[in-house]
Amino acid sequence: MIVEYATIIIVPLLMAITSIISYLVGYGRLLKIILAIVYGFMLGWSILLAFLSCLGITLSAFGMEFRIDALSSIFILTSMIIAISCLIYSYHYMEYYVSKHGLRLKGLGLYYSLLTITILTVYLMAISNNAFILWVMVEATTLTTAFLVGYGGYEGALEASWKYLLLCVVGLTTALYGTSLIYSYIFDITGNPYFGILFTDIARHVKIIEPTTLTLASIMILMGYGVKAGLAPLHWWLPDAYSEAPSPISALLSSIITGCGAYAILRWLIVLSPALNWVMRAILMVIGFTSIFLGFISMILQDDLKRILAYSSIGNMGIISLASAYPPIGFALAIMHLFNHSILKASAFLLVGDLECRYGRRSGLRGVISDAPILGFSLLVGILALEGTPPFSAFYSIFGPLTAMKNPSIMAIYLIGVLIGFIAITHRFIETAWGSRMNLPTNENYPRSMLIIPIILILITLILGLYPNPLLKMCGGGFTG
Amino acid sequence: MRHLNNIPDLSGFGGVSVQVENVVIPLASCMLVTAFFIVESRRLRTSAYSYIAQSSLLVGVFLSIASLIPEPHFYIWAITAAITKVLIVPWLVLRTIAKLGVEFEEKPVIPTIPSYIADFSLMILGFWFGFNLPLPILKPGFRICFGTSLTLMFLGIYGMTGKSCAIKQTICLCHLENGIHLLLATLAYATPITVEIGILTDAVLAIAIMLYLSTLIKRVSGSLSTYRLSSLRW
Amino acid sequence: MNQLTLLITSSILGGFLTIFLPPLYDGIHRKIKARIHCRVGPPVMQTIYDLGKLMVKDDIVPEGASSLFLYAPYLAFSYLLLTSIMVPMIYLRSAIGFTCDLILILYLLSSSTIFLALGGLGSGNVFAYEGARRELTMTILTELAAIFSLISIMIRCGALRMTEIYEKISMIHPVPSIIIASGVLLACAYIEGFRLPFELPEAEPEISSGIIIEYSGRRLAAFKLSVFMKQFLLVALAVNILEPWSISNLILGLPIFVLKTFIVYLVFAILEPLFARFRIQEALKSILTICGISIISLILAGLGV
Amino acid sequence: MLLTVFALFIIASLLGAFLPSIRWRSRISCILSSIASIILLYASAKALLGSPIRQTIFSGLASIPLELDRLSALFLLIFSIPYTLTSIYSIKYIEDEYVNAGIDVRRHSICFPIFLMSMMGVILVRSGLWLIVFWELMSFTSYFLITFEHGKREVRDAGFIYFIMSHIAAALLIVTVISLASWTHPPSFTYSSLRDAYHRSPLPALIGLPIIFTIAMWIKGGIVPVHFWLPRAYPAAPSNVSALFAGVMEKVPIFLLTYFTFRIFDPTILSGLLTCIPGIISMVIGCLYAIPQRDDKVLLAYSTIGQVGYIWFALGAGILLYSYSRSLALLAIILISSGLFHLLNHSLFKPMLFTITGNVLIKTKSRDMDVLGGLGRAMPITSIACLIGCLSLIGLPPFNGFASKWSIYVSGIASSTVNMVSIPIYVGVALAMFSGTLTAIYSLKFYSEIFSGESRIDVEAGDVSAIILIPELILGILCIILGVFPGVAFSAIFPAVQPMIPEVDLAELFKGVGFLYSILMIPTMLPLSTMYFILLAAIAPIIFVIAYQLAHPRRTSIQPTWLGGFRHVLRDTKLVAASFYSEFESMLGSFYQIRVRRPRIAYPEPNADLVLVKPWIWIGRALGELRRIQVGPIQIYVAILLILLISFLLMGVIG
Repeated sequence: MIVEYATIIIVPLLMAITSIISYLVGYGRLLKIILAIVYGFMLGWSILLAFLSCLGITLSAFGMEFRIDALSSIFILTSMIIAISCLIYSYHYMEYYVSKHGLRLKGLGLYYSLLTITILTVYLMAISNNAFILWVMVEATTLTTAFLVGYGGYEGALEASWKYLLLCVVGLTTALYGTSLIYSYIFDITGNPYFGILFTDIARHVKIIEPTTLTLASIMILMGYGVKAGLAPLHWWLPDAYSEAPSPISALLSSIITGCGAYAILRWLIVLSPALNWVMRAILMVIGFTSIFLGFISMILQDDLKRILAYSSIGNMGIISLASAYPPIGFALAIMHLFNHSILKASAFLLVGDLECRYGRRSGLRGVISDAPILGFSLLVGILALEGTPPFSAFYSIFGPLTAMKNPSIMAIYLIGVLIGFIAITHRFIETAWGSRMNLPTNENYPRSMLIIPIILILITLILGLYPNPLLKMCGGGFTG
Repeated sequence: MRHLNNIPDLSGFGGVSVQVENVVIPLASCMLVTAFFIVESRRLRTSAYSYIAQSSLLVGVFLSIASLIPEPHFYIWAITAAITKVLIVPWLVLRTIAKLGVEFEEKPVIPTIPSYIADFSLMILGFWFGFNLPLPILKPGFRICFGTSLTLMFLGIYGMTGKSCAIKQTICLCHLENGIHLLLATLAYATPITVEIGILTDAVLAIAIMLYLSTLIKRVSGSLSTYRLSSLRW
Repeated sequence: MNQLTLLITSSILGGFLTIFLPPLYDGIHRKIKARIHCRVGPPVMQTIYDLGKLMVKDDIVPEGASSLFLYAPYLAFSYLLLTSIMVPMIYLRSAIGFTCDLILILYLLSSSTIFLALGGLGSGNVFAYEGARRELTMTILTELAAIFSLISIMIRCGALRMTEIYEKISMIHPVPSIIIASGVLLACAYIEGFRLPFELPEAEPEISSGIIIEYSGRRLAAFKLSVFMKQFLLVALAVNILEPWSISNLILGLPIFVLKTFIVYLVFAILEPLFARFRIQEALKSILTICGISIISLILAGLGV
Repeated sequence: MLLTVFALFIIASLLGAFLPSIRWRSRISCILSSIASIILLYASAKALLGSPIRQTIFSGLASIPLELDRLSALFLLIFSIPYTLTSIYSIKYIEDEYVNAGIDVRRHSICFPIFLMSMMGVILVRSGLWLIVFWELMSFTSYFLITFEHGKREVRDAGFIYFIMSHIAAALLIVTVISLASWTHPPSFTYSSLRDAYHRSPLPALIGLPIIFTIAMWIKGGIVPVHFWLPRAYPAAPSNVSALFAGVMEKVPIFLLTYFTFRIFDPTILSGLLTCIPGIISMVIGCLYAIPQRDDKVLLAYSTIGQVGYIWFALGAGILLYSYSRSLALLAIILISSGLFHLLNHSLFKPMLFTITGNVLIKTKSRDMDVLGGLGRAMPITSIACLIGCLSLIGLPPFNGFASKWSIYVSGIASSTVNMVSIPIYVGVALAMFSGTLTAIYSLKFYSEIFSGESRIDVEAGDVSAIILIPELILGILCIILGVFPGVAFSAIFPAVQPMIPEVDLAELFKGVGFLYSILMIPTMLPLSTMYFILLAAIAPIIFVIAYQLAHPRRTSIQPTWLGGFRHVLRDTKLVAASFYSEFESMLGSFYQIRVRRPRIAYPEPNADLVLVKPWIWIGRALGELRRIQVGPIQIYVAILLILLISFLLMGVIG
């Protein structure tokens, strides 16, 4: 009981207060310490939640308004890992960023405030059992991060931010349409206005919804949250926003903000899966394949490292979508891929941020490994891990869907797509990592923490790859709970 | 547990649809007219004023529904909508327009006459969808509301497509939000108030951030045109 | 005379024949050639005299020579001598003939070529280098033809042992594929003797003696003898395949074998003056033709003809 | 004991990573690796003679089942020889070639032991999941080792192509394993359950999976249609690594192929053909393309393709015969054993030749055979080692190459009279002999262009260090020993192959035949007699000594080389390597000719390879232009959303 109310009241409250404090206190040493403590507490809390869900305990409060099952807890865990990494990474990176773009150092208080609010909204979204609140929170993450994307204030950043905001807001509208359709149908049939709100209730009544309506509604939901998740052909905002945001924000966007969209889609699919017909599966597969091919092919001639990673995100979201076309094992794999991809993509973005910090640019680089061996090496390993090479945990989730497919032609297409992605991304990063030293002025003045954090993230996946039992267990619980 | 104890008695709601229809159809048609002005007016202020008018009409729809059915929280909807959509959002928009000192919108992407044609065809399309979508739950009266909301939504998105001015696009977004509210009133009128408030807050926040971004765009690139923002390449 | 003594005698006899007959045949060859050219020509024993003369000469070793240069002629000689013990010439069986020795014989013959080429390559002389290169290019193609023909014989007979092959051939002869194959073997033997039109590795007119340019004294003797021996061994293989009946008889074996080889060398001697020298490309083309013929025999053997 | 080996390799890698002294970092890593390899040698020899070892590390889904059965023991025994000797060689080679030049070798000292460990792991594991893990580990570490000199453009390109190809191979392997695993109940990755799953799987999988698997093995094994990474990657790697690639990594897919074909899939005529025919093709193509090369390592790389082709051919022929009729089991076992014997021999002489190119690199910093020459005078011991290697490669009696090639030819010809399935075998033997002559051509070129003739660069006298030479000489001695006593090898290979072909009862044959006796003579019913080789090895030297003694109480005088009238040695008169056999090239036509991009190109590429690689680059370029869809203004993308929304609604209305 205490845990439940702490999870639902104290933790968000703490974050809200932290957000306000960081805006009021202003940027300084004190703020850094406060934030680190709060985020550390959050991480610890999320580990506790994950542990509880591993034990099979589902928390709920306020008449099931808030509910933490395995899917929620794994998403919270992911987002908290990313959050604390981004926070600590930001300490130095944002100072560099601010000085690069000529902004006020003091204004960073706003940055941390918004960062905290973003994490708060993500947290609320994950614990929410209410379909409408879910939508509200997804929209809220868009709003806060849109501001963070444009934090640099230069033309490219503003363009990216505008595109992001406009497309996401417009797209999410359709998700609300879909949600309302399902709600009104259940309401109309049962006469009870509360049966169509909570996911647990919807799951109970989903069978009574008339198939055409359900398909229409689920397509609209998929389309709405698909924009947020960056599924092709709704991904247009994604490369711009990722590449123009400050690196910690790119990491955040790529992992948990797109993750929000994927989470919402998964949440809905899990609820709707008993009633879904082949149309939805076909659409998921088509969208999945489109994303995989479009995202991965776009990487081929790309020179900007962050944009490559952005396109890679599109492809990986496609993998999630494709996996979720094969319930129930596909859902587990999709959740697992959401976790793996978030962690690894975040680490890749942070490493690229290191490069940017070091060389002042993020394209046309080469010979990093002879200049900064650890950085170059971890960059390479991170990319390989991201592309699903064992023994990193992404291997299970990238090649896992093959077990579910059982159709040779689909398997072949999928493999071709994954291979294209592998070739494209490794080619660019190999070009970056290997080679002789460049004659660029390097900025050696960045702390070890900026390097250690991404390495820790990679190590997490390595450990989970070598000993995948806990991850498999949690994700396996995700689709049943 | 709160929900389960307070199930309102809505059993007669289907029966009052004819009355609702009588009230809602004029209001909805008026909303369409304002929608046209919002999207097509070259003067930003005109758009903003049309938006106020449309929001007022929306509040009217809420109020009429609230008065016709025993549903108390529709009054709260109406009040919150009135506060945010009639007061706060227009105020923000108008203030930004005044601050930036722009009178007319940037040159639109789609020229005037094709734009008008697009508007009307989208209206027809919206209503066609409203009446033809295979949604067995919709009563005839609500089909008009549904069609209107779809039309508002289409026009809002169309406005963002066809216009290049950042503020105009923001106003179109507000317009889109109106469409959403009409939809919620049509389909999900029984949802708890928290949902409604959340959605409204989001809308206001979105608009505030967009307006702030548009001032930044104006400051950085010298114009409000988002069509010309293309520094990012593949 | 028990079986073992017989075998050892016949093998040792074969070795002696391999060492002494080819120089003699070479003398005869020169004599006949001279006759055709309307010259008197050297005495029949001239080649043996030449070799003997070389045996008593001093050795001259070039400065840049590697150890291979020193040992290669002897290595080639010893490999060929070993082969000569294995190849049944005058009696059906040989002293160290085991199962499937045909491939071994083939490889030993090739090995001698390789050693000779290595000797030329190791002499440190660019001309010898060029000569060795030409020799390799040519002899290896030639050996290809020989390999194909031997495989076709093996496949047609369904046996891998020389003894068994001869026995089998004497039962089924005449067979087109085997006749073609042995013809190819004879052609190969002709080419391996570096007679006109294939006297390219030596390339005397072009680059002053080519592969043997730096050799002198006993090494030159060993070198020349190795070339003769190799040719002789190929001829011996071929004639016994063409006419396998006499070989099972010990008394008739020796004279008939000498007669057979003599006829072949006679034909070679008559053929040579008819040709003009080939350039390397033409030579290679004609060897390729021979390879083609050997492939035909291979196909025929595969079809069981 | 296996765990000790694993642990030692990991410790070697860690010490290689973290020791403070740069010099000792690589030394310790290599020394520990060689110690581990020696233990491995001991363990595998013990397992081969005694009982198999079974172990499991970890538990649950991630458990690593290890098994050292006879076949694994044989392969590990074969591997551990190049492992040990290459590790010893690396101690000094890395120091002379890189450390002394001030290059950081940490990446080498980390990856080298792990690379060794991963290959060992692939042989040992009995779980599909860990097979993939070790396989990928092998790809990674080998990739990092290939790109050791990543400052060079061509090295990076080679590494990239290698990486892509090995990843494709890995993907195919993953497909095989995962498809099999998806049919297991309960979910399990162990080989035994994969086997059951295979036998329960539907017909398309029954046919398709072996094909997919074999293609994966082709790629890693450098078999011809997918070989193009190999002639790029081998030369790019440091010589000790190339030696391991040729000596060990090429053999890993052969092990897997053998194991999977007999233990998980069933040997079928199809799988036999899939192994045999590519083997024949790569035998010919590899040997053909080795001839015109001028980079010595590229030459050896193509030669590797050719020699591996022999192994595949013999293996495939064995599978073919066995699957055609169980009554041909004896012939099959001899063919397979001959193939494995050639594998063993190739694992001896090819590492030796690659390490010799390393010696040459240390001495001259050059791999270009146009430039090299006359090194026999400066490096006498190396040149002897190289000669032994080349003669073994050619298969000159009594070197080991002969023994194995001979047994392949003999068993191939013996089987070619059987029936229709033996047509590929019959063709294969003929082409194998043809390739044998080609092998002679390029080996002689390799030796003579480097060690004889004239040098175009100045080399100071004095051979390389003894630590480098001793492993090479040991390999050379092993080559001769195995050539003279092939029975030793066969007495190790037969028991390893026999469990896969249970129809042949070797116990019966080996009854009363002790190990020492089998050195001299293996069962007479097999058409291979060790006696033969012993006699050969004995008689030829005796004759040689007699001939030499006859000739050499005589006075020998040393005089300058005749230079055709030139006063000094003209270096330009050296025959360039690329045109060593120009006549062949002109005969074989343009497909065979080497495209020379720049006058001093380091990696000549045959046109045939370019044909395989170029289209993919073009396709990639064309696809890459898809990025242009991202360029438009915001309005377009909003419009796309609108259109999508409307079309979804239309779908809803229509149905």
